[in-house]
Amino acid sequence: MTEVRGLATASLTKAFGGVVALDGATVEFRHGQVNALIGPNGSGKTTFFNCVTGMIRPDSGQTTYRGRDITRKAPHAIVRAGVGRTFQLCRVFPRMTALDNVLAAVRPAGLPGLLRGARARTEVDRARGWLTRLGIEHLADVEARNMSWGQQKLLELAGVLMGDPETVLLDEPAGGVNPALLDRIGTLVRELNAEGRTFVIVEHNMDLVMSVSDHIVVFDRGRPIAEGPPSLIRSDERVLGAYLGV
Amino acid sequence: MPSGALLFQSVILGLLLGGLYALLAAGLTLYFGIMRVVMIAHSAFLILAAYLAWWSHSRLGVDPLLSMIVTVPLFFGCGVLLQRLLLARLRPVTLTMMSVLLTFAIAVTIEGLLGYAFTGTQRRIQLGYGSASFGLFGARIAVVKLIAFGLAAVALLTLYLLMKKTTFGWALRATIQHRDAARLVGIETERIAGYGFGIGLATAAVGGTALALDTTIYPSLHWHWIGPLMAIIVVGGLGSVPGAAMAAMVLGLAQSLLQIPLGTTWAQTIFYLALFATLAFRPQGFFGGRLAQRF
Amino acid sequence: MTTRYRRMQWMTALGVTTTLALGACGGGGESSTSDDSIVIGISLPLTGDFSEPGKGVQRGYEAWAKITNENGGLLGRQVELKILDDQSNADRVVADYEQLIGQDQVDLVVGPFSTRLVVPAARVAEEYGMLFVEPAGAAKEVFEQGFKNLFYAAPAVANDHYNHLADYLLALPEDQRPKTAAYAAMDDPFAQGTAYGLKEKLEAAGIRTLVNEVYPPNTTDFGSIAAKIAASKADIVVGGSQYQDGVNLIVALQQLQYQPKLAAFSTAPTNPEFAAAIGNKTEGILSPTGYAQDAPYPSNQEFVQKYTAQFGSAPEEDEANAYTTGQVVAAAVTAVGCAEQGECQQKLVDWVRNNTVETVVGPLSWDETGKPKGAHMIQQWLGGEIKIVLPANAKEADLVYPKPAW
Amino acid sequence: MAIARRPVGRIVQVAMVLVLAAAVLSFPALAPNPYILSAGVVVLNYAVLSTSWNFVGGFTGYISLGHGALAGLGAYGTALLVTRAGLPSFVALVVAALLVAALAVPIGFAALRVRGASFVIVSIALVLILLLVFQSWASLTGGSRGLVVPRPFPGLLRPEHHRVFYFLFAALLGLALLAWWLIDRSRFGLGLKAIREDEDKAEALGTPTFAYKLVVFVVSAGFTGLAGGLYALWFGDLDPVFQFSILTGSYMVLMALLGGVRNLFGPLVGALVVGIALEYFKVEFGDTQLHLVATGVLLALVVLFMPDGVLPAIGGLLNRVFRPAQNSIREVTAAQLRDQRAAEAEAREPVDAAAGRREGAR
Repeated sequence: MTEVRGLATASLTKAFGGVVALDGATVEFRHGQVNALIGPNGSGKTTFFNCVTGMIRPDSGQTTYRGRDITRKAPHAIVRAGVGRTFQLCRVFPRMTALDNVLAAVRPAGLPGLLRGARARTEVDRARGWLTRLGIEHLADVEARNMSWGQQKLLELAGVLMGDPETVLLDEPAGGVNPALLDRIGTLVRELNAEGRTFVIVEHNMDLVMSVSDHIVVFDRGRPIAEGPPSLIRSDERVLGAYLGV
Repeated sequence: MPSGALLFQSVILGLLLGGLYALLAAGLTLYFGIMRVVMIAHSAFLILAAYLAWWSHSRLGVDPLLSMIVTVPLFFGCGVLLQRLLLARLRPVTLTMMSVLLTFAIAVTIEGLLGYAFTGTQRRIQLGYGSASFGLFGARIAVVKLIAFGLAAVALLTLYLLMKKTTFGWALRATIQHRDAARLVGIETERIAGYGFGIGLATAAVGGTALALDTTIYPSLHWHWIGPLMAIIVVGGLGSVPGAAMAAMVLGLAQSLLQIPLGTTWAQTIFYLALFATLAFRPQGFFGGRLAQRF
Repeated sequence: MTTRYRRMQWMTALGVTTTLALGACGGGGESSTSDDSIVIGISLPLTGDFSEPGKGVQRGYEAWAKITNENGGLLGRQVELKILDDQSNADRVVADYEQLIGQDQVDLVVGPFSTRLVVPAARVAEEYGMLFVEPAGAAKEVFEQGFKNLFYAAPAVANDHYNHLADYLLALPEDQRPKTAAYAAMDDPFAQGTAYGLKEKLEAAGIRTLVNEVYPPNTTDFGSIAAKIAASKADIVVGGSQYQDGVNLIVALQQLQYQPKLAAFSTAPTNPEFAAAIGNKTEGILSPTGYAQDAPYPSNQEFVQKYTAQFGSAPEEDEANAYTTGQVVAAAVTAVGCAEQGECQQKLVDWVRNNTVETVVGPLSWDETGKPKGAHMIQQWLGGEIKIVLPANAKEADLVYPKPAW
Repeated sequence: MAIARRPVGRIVQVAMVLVLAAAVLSFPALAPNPYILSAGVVVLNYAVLSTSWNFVGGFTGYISLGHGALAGLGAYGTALLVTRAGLPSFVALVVAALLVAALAVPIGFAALRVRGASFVIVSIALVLILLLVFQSWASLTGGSRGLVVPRPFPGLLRPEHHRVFYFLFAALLGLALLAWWLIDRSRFGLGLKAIREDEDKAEALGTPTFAYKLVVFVVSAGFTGLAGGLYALWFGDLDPVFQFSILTGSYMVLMALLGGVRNLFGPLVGALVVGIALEYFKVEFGDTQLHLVATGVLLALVVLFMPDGVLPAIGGLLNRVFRPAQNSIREVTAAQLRDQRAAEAEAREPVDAAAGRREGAR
């Protein structure tokens, strides 16, 4: 399993003014598994995500995916390389229907592809397939802004999956959702992982983290301080120290 | 090859002009820093202040400098109201775009009202010391230009001290740099933002008075100012007040010197060339200002 | 986007278009004026950049209509002006003349203000075959468009304004003649034309050009231009100016204590507010003018008198040019005996082309391009008053050269 | 959308297009005099301009105040190619439009690389710099003396000239609308709309946002250049002051916003309204500058209260007033949401969520 090198970073550093958000973070995620990234607030998890996905440029360091350097690539190019993501505060296109939200992730090839109708049969079927799988098919023609928070989170996930990424980064999938939905998301992650997708999840909800992940990386002050399977992390003193601030 | 005297004269004129640009660009930068708003109406208010100075001189017989006693507080109030009543109403998602349209609309409205009240005739304050000057190493410096420069310098210095030395300045800088963080440490960012706008507009009042001393004014003159000012704030790095002041001095000087070989019209293009070059090669500006990266 | 929403848009689009089409049907045909008066259509810049002179022209036309009607009208019919505002905009001026000729069916049209607006306006008149006498298109480009119906109702085009001054300077003895000159002109066909007319003649006579500056109409700070002129130490300075830019340039030159032997500026120095605007430091400034209130032409006295009674101040050049335009049209209408659209217009054109008209600015006649065959008088500020100094047969005082310090 | 695919909806739509086209095309026959006809040409010109503007403004949400400059470039380009290079009028028109589109690439590169504010600044600067250049470069452009464009059909009388150009403008409008419609329904259009909604998110879904924005800006510039060039051939006299006027660009924005930027026909309707309103202001406020005030106040009101357009706002209002039985789409959703809530039987934290989203948007 670990022969294939997936998403990895080397000495990633990023400072905002005087605040160092990432301090030489070197991480390698397990390809083909569900990875979790945890750590106290302000430990640099979201900045790490943003650097890895090209949304912000690191001051120094390197990101590789399957051995290829993707550090300076534009976000859309990183998506094309196979790494998709969701946002911490769930971002959907508010004034587009759910179906269009998902269809927006279609990546047309060449000029003819660009000019084809956005609602070509095959893509619509695929998009509806994802909506169905996430249980929001009945909302296909509803504008996203009229959907509930939980529905929007599912919709965002559907959009990311429509792009068929090999590796999916989820930024706080459990944030603000109810327990029933939380279970659904957990199950979904396991299912999709079984189908061959790698996950990296930033999450505060320890129940979710411990139940779904195979491998956990703990962040503190902009760098990883521990990693290992859930059982190990649960008993790691450094992790406890980081969370309690001692 | 232009003579040394002409070069020296041009440098002096350029510095005097750059001072005025610096003051006005500082105001424009302040708005951008506070709310990410490109305030198109800034120069319209500038012309409005100039008209008020002209009006108080020609109709009331008051020295134009005294008109600032009224215009500066008045404009401060306008700025606060503008921010609180109009700009704060806009949806945050589309704020940048819609605020441009809104301030554009305000600029057009002011231009129309000025035209209605004072007609399109070009106006100029007729001062007793209008053509007085004194010599400096072979160059001549007009008294009115020096007064205008002095006004700009004093206003800029006041702004600087206000920003650096007072509690309010601290709150304002915090609001500009990180609004959410500022709110967390107990700053009422909405109120501070309103005051910041007021101060920005007050610079237009001072600048307008300075402008009225030595140039002609007419209602549509503001278009002539907004272009160079926008170029200055981009070159200086959007959101950076010292950057804007530096860029203003440099570009003002460049404009003045380029007039010797190129003539008045072509010399003005330096602002826009600098603007395009900055955006194409160094979007964050040349004098600091990290905000620009995101906008 | 819902279907209903879309449909709404469609309905509105359809509705508005239909309304417009219906409006078009109803809007035409009727003319608001009574049949027995002669309606003269004019578009003027009453707002916008040219509004100040535009209003002067308007007063001139109104004075002419009033005086003409008091004297019994034209062909026994009353004269009625229909004035539209073109907002100093070329799109508008064309639309206005389209409206005046096509929809309002006016009997005659006369010209607008500013060269920039005259050419597009003249094209409309030309293509509808209307006589087009105009008070303001003085730049030579106006007469290079091949217009056959256009006539400029003033003594001379811009390039000829300084002709008398050029003759005077070139007639000076060799040792007194200026050697060098500096020119600054607004980027405007009229203003530039005046300065360049003189420049061409002086350059041909060997007077070197040291500075030749063109500034855009919106220039407000003349410090740099003045610095260049002052640094050149040219013997004479010539400004191709309108009003305010001329004032600014003179003040900026005075700030630099530049003292030329001769300073000539178009338009600005003849303005009644000029002396006050530059702090009364006017001594020796020259200016060409096409009109003088005390000029001895027969109709001028009536004009000045009645105009002053009507508006409370004496007429200036813009007003006089508009009045002159009216006089030219009136002369043609009276001689030909008709005033309506159609064949009559060509007769009017032919008459104006072949005759000389007595006006408040003197007798006027035109060449085949519509260019008047005259020259401007030159005035000079002497002892706080502006006086005619050239040509010799009209002078009120002698030209002072070199001029005293200002 | 789902309903639109039903055959009846389709037929109604097609019928409406035909009626609309018939109304536009029959106008010259109904116009009682050349003046009305020329006014029709002006309105069509506005409509083409604002539709062209809407390629950028409507799809991506980037507001350009400088499209007037692109039209001016098209006009001067056409005129100069005719007078200096001796090209036939309509060849010159197409070449000029292509040149404008090509020039839009570096302009777009500088303007679109960074977000929002700099785009507006560049768009305004574009107008001001081109005014300076065309004014100063008098040896090429004629400067303030203006440039006369030879008539493409020298034999035509003026009313006929208007008639021919009315149809030419109508054809160009049709072309622009067709292109807008094609993009609107394409994947490209969906990507652009995603950019309008949330640019970061679109990028994170794999849309090359910069390339998309640049392409649509170039398309928009091309159509604007065509409109400007056709105007030059129709009008015949060019002057930098009028061609490179900041007001032209602002009228385009006003027209598109009034009609609604998300609609195919929004800018067309806006052009009709603004065209008539400008006449009205002029008549009403006569020889004062109040027409500027009216324009400014109107724009401010639209921006503050009806940023989606006046007609959509009125449409929404009418819908609520006259069809209370048939719920609006929003109410349908609310109902569905209630069902959803009942099904999940769970209290949520919509307030926190909404607050969180606002923070995120800043």
